[in-house]
Amino acid sequence: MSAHLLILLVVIPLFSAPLCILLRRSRLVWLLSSLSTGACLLISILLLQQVYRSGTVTYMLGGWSTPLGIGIEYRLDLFAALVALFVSLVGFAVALYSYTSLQKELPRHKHPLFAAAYLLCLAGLLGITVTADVFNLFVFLEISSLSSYALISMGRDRAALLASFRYLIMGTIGATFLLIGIGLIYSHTGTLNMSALQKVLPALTGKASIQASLAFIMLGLAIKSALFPLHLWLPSAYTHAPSAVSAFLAGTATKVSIYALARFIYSVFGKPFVITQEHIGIALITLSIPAMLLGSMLAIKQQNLKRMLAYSSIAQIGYLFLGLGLSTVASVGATITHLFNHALIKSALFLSLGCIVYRTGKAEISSLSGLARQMPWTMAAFTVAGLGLIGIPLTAGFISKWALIRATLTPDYWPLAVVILITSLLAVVYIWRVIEAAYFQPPAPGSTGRTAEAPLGLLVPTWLLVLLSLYFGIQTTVNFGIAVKAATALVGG
Amino acid sequence: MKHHLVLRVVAKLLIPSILLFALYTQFHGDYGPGGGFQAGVIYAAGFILHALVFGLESTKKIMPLWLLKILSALGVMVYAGTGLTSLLLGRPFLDYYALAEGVHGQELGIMLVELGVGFTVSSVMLILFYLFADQGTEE
Amino acid sequence: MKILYLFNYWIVIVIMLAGLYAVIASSNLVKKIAGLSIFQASVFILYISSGKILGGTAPIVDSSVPADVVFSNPLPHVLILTAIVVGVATTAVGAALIIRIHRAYGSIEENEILEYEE
Amino acid sequence: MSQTVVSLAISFLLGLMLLSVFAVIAMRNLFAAIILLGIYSLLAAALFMTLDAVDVAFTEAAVGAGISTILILATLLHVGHDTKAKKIIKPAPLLLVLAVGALLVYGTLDLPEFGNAQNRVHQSEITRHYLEKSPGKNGEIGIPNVVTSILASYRGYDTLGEVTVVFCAAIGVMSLLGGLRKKKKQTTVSNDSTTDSAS
Repeated sequence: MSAHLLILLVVIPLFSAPLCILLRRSRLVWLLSSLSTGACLLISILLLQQVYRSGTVTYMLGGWSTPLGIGIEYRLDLFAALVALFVSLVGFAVALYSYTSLQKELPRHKHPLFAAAYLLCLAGLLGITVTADVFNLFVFLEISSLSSYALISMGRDRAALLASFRYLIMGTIGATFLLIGIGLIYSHTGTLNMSALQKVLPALTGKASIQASLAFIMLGLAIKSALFPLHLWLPSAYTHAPSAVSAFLAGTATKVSIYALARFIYSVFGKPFVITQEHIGIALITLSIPAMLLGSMLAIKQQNLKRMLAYSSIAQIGYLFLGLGLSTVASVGATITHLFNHALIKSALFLSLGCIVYRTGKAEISSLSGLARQMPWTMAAFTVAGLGLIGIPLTAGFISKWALIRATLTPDYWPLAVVILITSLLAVVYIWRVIEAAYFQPPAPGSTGRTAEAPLGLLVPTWLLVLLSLYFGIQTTVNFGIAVKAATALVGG
Repeated sequence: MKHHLVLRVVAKLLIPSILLFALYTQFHGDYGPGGGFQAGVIYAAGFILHALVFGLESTKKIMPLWLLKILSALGVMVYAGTGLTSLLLGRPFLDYYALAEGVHGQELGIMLVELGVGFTVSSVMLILFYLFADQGTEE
Repeated sequence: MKILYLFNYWIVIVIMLAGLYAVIASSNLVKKIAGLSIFQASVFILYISSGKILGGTAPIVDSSVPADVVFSNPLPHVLILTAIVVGVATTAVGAALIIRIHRAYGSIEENEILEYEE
Repeated sequence: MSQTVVSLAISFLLGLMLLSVFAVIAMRNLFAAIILLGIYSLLAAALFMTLDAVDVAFTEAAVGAGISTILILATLLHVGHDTKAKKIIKPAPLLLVLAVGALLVYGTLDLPEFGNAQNRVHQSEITRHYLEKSPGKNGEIGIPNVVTSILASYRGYDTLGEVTVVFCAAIGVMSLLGGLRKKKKQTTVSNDSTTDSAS
């Protein structure tokens, strides 16, 4: 069976989704989704070990191996294995969390639909991660997108519907741009396989249509990954979705799109091609600066905490694109590390916020006053994860920010290090607002009675991610060591 | 439209032939245009015609929503299950040669997955029609 | 000849842009979905035209077909079959969202709805 | 000679499509616009026919012109069919779209020549494999319609993804339009409408 782990990683959640519809009982469905996301987590750990020990794993679907690209190929290198690991890790934590969390957010008869959409979204994201076929990537991108539209629309208030619709419009435009790009590549090369494309595309650098295809693919995936100024769909989507969905999407969806973008840049077009297109890196860096600064500043202005975290995500996406734009081993390594760390940290933040919403029914900063005494564990989780977001030493966030700053310390790019430091200070401001309200303000005079601590069903998954973010701040072989190795393989020394 | 005798008679004649044509399309995909997807749409069209002539409620008695939901889930499971079967037989996912010797394995595999496609597509199209039509008549 | 082919591409591009424009510029949500369908279908044309061989025929390789027949490339057809289905799935979810938005806000004009949200 | 005829036929169909698209955008009445959208899809199906894509034409006619149109028309029954659009020309979107257009024109300038059998797409190892090795008695798949061979076998995994997308749409619509009402008995009015306006 171990030879088939790679396909099982995607097919287990994909097969469980229709089962959820058949089972119908809320508790059974939750058990199934926890089991299958747990299986994904286990498989991704095993696969990471396997790739680390013996190199890239490939899998020919349908057994069609010759010639290359006649069938669909799955391919897992260190980069993909790392992304698959954090996606299934967040996926598992959120699946555990969703049962309790949904009791207050979704009518019971819709739980099987939620679980099915959730598992399909996970399957879609994992499929994007492991595929080595550009069109298959489009198909799985659409699976994850369609299911995330459904998931976001399950939010409690009516604004969730509009947020979902706007995401649907933007997401479909993005996916169609991707489709245009893939079509242009195909009409020149006659293949869809990434390795095959990597061999032929560098020779086509001069072709206008190939350059245009790179532009369309990058535009499409930049929309999906909410790069400034294409981020407009993101804040509302994260704000109005159910808590579990915000946590899952914030940790995984945009990150997998960024992964796909990096994959296209380095494993489809390839470094020789991209080097001749210097303006790409410059464009990414130029866009990442306003993303970091404006994202952080808007985060400070927000009264709604979910929206605050969403704007903070836009700033973090700026960091990730900065690393890609610099295009050195160190910077791409920093991006990969930050993908991993930020996934854990941002999901943990959204999960602890979900605990607050579960008890107070609100996500406004004004409703936090004095909450730390009533919900100590929840607020501690938020605080620790918040420190990680800022990048305090001994948290995972520090590792990646430090790596990114080091990557910018070159004669040409050192001002970027200043930008990173400024945005970190801005992050201190918006996280501090929460801590101050929760720890140092007296409970609002009108509030009656005590708010109880969040139930264990919520606290355990939240703390799982919080503790892991601390663990990866100290033990950095996985998130940093492997990331640098992956970047070396990707960018080439 | 429930009271038009001619319409009802024509529909009664037409619906079986539509369903028959759907079956033809389902299995004709090997030789010409067709396959599970197109067949599913045509199959759903037969029921949609029934609903238009005899009313949505009477169609729902023949083909209730809960059944459609199960069918749509089953379709995906038949498709993925075909893949998992080849996996259990020690071959890669969706390798139809595992199912039977040579070309026959391919024929069998293609038939099974097209069946899965047909199940899901026809039932999903009907689900969509039911839900959208229900919303329309509500007010 | 080349200019005629290019001319055809340009018509497709104009259709594509018109669709995209309808998505971005219309305030009416139904028109947005309609624009999206137009946009997607025009991309399908680009794919299918890359698979065409002039003087070729549909890729159904029967023993009755004479040996000198050239077949058009089947792979783009397969890709677009998938893409069409993805397109209709998106339309369905979008249309269902419109119905719910109308029920919740009493309007399907984006600018009006946004005023309610402020 | 016949090749020029094909090209002209394509231009003609494309011209009609362009007209219908402009009409869709300009129409105030949404019913008319959506019917025109259906016609656009039918024309696209005819175009796919001309380009030898019979399976695609079949599907576009059934899905694009059929299912999509029905779904949107059903939506209109519910939400009404008048737009309040005052002006059609808006500068910012227009500029954005023109920028995309410039990129597209640039991208199509040096596309391989349309319909030339020597194009790499047609000569690539993969394409030849599909057309030469799959059909026939001794072929890998053994069925004449190569599109079906690729769809269901060579790239069968994409099609699994496609079925999943369809299933996904059903889940989305069921969750939105309250498809999980307990079997019958209840009235057709969905319970969710109340929760919407409450929040």
